[in-house]
Amino acid sequence: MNYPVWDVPFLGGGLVVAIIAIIHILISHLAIGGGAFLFVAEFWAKKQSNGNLIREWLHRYTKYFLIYTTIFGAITGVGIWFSIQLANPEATSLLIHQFVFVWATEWVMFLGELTVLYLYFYGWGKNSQNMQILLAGAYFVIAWFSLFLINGILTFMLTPGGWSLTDTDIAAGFFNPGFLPSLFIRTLVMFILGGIFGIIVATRVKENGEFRKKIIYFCAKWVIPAAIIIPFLLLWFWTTLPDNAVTLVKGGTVGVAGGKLEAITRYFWLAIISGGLILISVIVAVIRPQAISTGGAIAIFLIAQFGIMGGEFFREMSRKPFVIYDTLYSNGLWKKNTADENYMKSSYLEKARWDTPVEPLSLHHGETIFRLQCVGCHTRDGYRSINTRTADWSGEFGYRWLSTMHETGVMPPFQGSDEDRAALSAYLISAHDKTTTAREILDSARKEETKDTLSVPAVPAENNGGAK
Amino acid sequence: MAENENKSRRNFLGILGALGLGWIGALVYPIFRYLSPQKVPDPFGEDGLALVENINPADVARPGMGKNGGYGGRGLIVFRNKSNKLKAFDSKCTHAGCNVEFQGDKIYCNCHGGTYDLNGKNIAGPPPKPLTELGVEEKDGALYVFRMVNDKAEGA
Amino acid sequence: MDKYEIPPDAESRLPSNDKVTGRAARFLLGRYKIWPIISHLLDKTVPHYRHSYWYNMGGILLFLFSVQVITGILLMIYYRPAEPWLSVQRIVMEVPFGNIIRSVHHWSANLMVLTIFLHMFSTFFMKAYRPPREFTWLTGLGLAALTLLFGFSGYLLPWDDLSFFATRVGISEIDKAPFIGGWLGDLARGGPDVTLDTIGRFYVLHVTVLPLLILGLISAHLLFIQIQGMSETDSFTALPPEKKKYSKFFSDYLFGEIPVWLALSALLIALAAAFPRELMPEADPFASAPEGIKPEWYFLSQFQLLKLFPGSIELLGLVILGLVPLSFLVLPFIDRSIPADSRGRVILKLGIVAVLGLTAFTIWGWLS
Amino acid sequence: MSSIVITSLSAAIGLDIIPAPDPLGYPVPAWILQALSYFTLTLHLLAMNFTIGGSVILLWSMFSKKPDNKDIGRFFGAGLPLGVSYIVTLGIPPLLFVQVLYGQFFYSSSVLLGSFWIQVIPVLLLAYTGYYYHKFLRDTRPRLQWLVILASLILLLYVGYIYVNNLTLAMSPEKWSGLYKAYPGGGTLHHGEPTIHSRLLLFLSGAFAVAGIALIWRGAKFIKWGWQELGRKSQQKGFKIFLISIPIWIIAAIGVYFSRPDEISTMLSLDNSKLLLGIGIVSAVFATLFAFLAVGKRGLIFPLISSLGVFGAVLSMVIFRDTVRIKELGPGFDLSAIPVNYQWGMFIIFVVTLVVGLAFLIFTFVKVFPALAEKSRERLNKETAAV
Repeated sequence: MNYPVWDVPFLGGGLVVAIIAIIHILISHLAIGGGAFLFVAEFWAKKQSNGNLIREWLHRYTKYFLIYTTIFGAITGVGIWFSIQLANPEATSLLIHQFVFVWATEWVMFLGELTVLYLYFYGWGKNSQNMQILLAGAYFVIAWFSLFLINGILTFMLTPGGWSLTDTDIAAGFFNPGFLPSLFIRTLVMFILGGIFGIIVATRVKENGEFRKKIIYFCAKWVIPAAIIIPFLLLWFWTTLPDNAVTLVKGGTVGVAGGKLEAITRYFWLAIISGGLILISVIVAVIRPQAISTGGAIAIFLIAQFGIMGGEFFREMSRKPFVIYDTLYSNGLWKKNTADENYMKSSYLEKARWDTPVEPLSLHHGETIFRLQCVGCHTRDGYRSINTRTADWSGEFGYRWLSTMHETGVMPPFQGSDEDRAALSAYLISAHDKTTTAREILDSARKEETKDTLSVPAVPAENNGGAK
Repeated sequence: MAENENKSRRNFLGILGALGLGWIGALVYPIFRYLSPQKVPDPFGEDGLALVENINPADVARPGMGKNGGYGGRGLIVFRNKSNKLKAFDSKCTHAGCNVEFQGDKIYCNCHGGTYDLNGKNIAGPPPKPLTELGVEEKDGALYVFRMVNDKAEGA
Repeated sequence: MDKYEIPPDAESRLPSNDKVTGRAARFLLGRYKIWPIISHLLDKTVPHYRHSYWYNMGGILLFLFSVQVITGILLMIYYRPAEPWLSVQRIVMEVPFGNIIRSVHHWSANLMVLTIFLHMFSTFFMKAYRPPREFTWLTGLGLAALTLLFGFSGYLLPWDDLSFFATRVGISEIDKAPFIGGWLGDLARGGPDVTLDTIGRFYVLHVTVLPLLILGLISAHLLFIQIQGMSETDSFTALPPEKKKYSKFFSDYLFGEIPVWLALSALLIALAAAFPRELMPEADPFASAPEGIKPEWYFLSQFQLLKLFPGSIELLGLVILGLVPLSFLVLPFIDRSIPADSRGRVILKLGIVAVLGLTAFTIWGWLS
Repeated sequence: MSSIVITSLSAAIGLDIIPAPDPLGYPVPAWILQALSYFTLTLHLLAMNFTIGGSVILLWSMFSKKPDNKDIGRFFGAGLPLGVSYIVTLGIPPLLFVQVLYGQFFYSSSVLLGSFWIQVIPVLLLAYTGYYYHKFLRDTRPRLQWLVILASLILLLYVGYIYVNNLTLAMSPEKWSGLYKAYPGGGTLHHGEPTIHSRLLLFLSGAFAVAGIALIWRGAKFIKWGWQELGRKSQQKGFKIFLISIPIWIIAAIGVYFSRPDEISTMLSLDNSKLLLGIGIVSAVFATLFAFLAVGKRGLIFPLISSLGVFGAVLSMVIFRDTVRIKELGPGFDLSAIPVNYQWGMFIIFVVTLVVGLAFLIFTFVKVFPALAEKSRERLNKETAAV
């Protein structure tokens, strides 16, 4: 509430970030893996009899690679940054202030990556072979360190480890529990992508059965071992996950629309299965090198894209209900404030800076709360639609549910007075019930509370689905 | 030489194929979970009692009266023996799982002629084990059964 | 063994006798005289050129269909026509992974319809319907129709208010057909209104009648194709023989398709994960229809077209709607000449118009 | 009830909607962050100037019949994609440091223009693709290339326009609540800001200067290879192009002055503004002078000094801008008021990486440059033979 809210209809800010991010992650990993690939391939070509053929293929590889990564990689990378500052300025600000020089260092890597890649590509044919090998190697090392750096920040958001608002020790935050497993996994993913990209380019080389076979074997060696090792690293990563996330993946809670199968579980499976599909399709490519068309190779690349989509969504959702784990909730609430009962219960709009004046318990009141606390993740009728999730809600159920939603493990605590809660509930159900007013909800709820001294009963998670 | 390479490659591929299958296990696992049955709820509530269906106290008012009924989705028989004591057994025959029948002096299974005495002990025919006995009590106009403690067949 | 002779030309192509596969093959071929069929299939080739990608559509459809069969069977395990909504809700809420299996079924169905359109129009524009392939084309049309019926009948089964009212609207269009319309409508509904009886009919249609029919048609369709081989575009036929490239159907072409299928399955799971099929509140025949109620996207164009003919002239709209499939039916008997003559080229242009119209109407219907 | 009172109050005052600065504060003293942002922003602007100026010249060359104009066009056509990629890369650090220094202002204005701010990404993608399209398909698909370049140029200018909008809005908190009420979806630009266009022009004024100097460097290289004529021609053209930027700069300055006289006066009222202005003008003069002297000479020293001159001019402009920004944000805002939680360790790591990285890049560049030069020389040989 410190900042204004970026309200994207239908998609929602979060999905905008996600869409840009999954494209970027694919390309950026490819950008690094491709470097290693070029480095090794240069050596390989040096040893081979038909080295020139191979090097011609490598040149082609580099050309596509350069265009693809420098255009889309660089700009989608900036795109993530742009979109997160819109979707969640508060968290972005914290990350930037904590890690500004990590990012600055990463930027040095970008600069190096870019320049070295240009020297490698434009020096083609004139540079000595050793110079090319040196450049390719340097490119890989530099690029990999950019991963090393950003990986620290990414994992920090999920597992801040020893870091806390009171003890902002950058090293503790950077080398957090999730750092190593995720670093290794990403490195292997890079190799896989480099190999697949190689297969795509291999299908473009002029018809030459033996040669293409040779290249595809070479590329497969980049994919298959990595694809086999990753599951084991995943187990390691699993141990660093917060308990809440583990419960979620195992289907511990019932989402209102999603069923027992939380989105996070679905994405987890997407990642796992895509890994398997990649492995199989590459094995097919090995068995029948001449059968793989460019379309088929691109199909494999798409599988990788879906796998990355699954993996990254899974990682993002493991953070629920936080943006920065155990620190900042997805609705802009700082965890340190949750202990303070009357901070949580006091009127929300008094604390908000950016809202327009509202008439209490009006629909506008509810909408304002919705914009400030919900649109970070939800849309009204699009992605993570509120309308479908509340389709069978009654105003009172909403009123009670909001006060206990954090027990589902996926939602942050609601902050605000009973009036705010009633107003929001009235707004949430307004899609299918335009008659119930916040006032009525509040009054009947108050009656309830006076009737049974048990006050608001905590709705057990299992009942959220059907309850009326 | 080349053949050797070929062979080793084939073995390599074999191993990979196996691992690929392992991966695909991930694809099959959801289906397996989907098909595997959910846990059957315990018929006895937290107070240890289960309501007896289709039998009301009047049906077993006098000695020698008995009837087949159900509790928590399973079948049972309730009857009043000579010594005017209410007895209840899970009606699942221990031989082939048919529902047994109370025949006044004995409990009889029509499928294969398994016979039990009124204490549920298997006295003739194929049944290997006695019937599972249940505790039974009458509470405000309805019959309830509960698990017999020190009952071997418990949980069967 | 020896008294079961196998054809000499088979000898040369079978794996050697010291291999298990070789022995098994000889064992079978000695007894069942199917070598001609097998050799025919082994020799089958697929032209390899710019438009070859369109040939994948059929394979994709087969793949999606098998996904439908598997997920469909799985859903039937928990679905109960007597209490449709409750059972579907159980699948979505309680049964492990039921949610994702249902969503995959949903998305695969939509992709299937989409691919059918692509397949049909690619066939159309490559003029593959011309003699001698009339019946391949006709069976194809039949398959398309069945697929749409699958979609329509399956849409009602969850019995949530969206599907309920959509089906009501859909069948009410049948009522408007001349003479037998009312009778047909009642037949489809099993009464004057959509009730659980309708579920009974649609369910049987969806899981028994249509599958039997479609299996028959698919086998016919495939048989025809295997016998005649892939059709080639005029541009390809015109090429000098040394320019023509072919790839073996067994098994290069098939292997080439595998990655595509795998990518599709990844896509299906991704869609199911990101956009699971929501279950709306249970259908309530007395409640007002919910907002934004629309037929599935593949019926939008037809409904939009009917909207153009309100009230008394509605019949005209139905007639026009009927003409479209009719013209597709007679197509191979009108446009016969290879390479395409002037008439063929006109029909090609008409086809483009048809595609544009279809898309335009669909978008229009989606926006309105 | 109280909620109304408070909120309407905040709406009325309008200024206490400025978000609280980030609790973590600055990792190093503000002046270091400022210095870094000045330096990198200047480089970013130079790259931008090169690309914009280059695109204009490329367009012009496409319509001119003269072969050596065509040749100049080729030079820029090949260079522009690199130009864009360095615009993007060098654009990162200034944005980073601005977010650390003025986060609460910058984020707010970004969200207010959200739907435009995010457009920067797709627009950049298109522009970038356009330049690569030209670079690699110039010869195989010559048709409509001019349109591609024109489109890319316009798109780049649009990005610049959005930037100016955002950065000016970040400095006018008094307008925020109004805009937020009017466009809660972030679908607005910084309306009613008179200086936007002249500001944009001011930033672009360097375009021809940089493009011109690039040609002068190129000419020096030719002369080194003994292609006197070609080199001289290229350098003369470069100098002519350089001169174009002067009137543009004047127009832009006048534009700014007449749109916001008050701002200019505040600028001049600042203590060290005279100094900055002086430095700026002097370096500009130096740049022009040495650009002129460089014509016809093979030495690299003249073009070097001239380039440094341009750098100095832009740098002083950048610093000027920032001092004014702080002045305008005050009294509500004061850099020294923000706490500093020192991160010297990380900072030193950064500095070391930067130094080592730059050293390595220079080393490899020097190593590879002959090869590159050789390549372009062969290419030119071929073409001149063709001509």
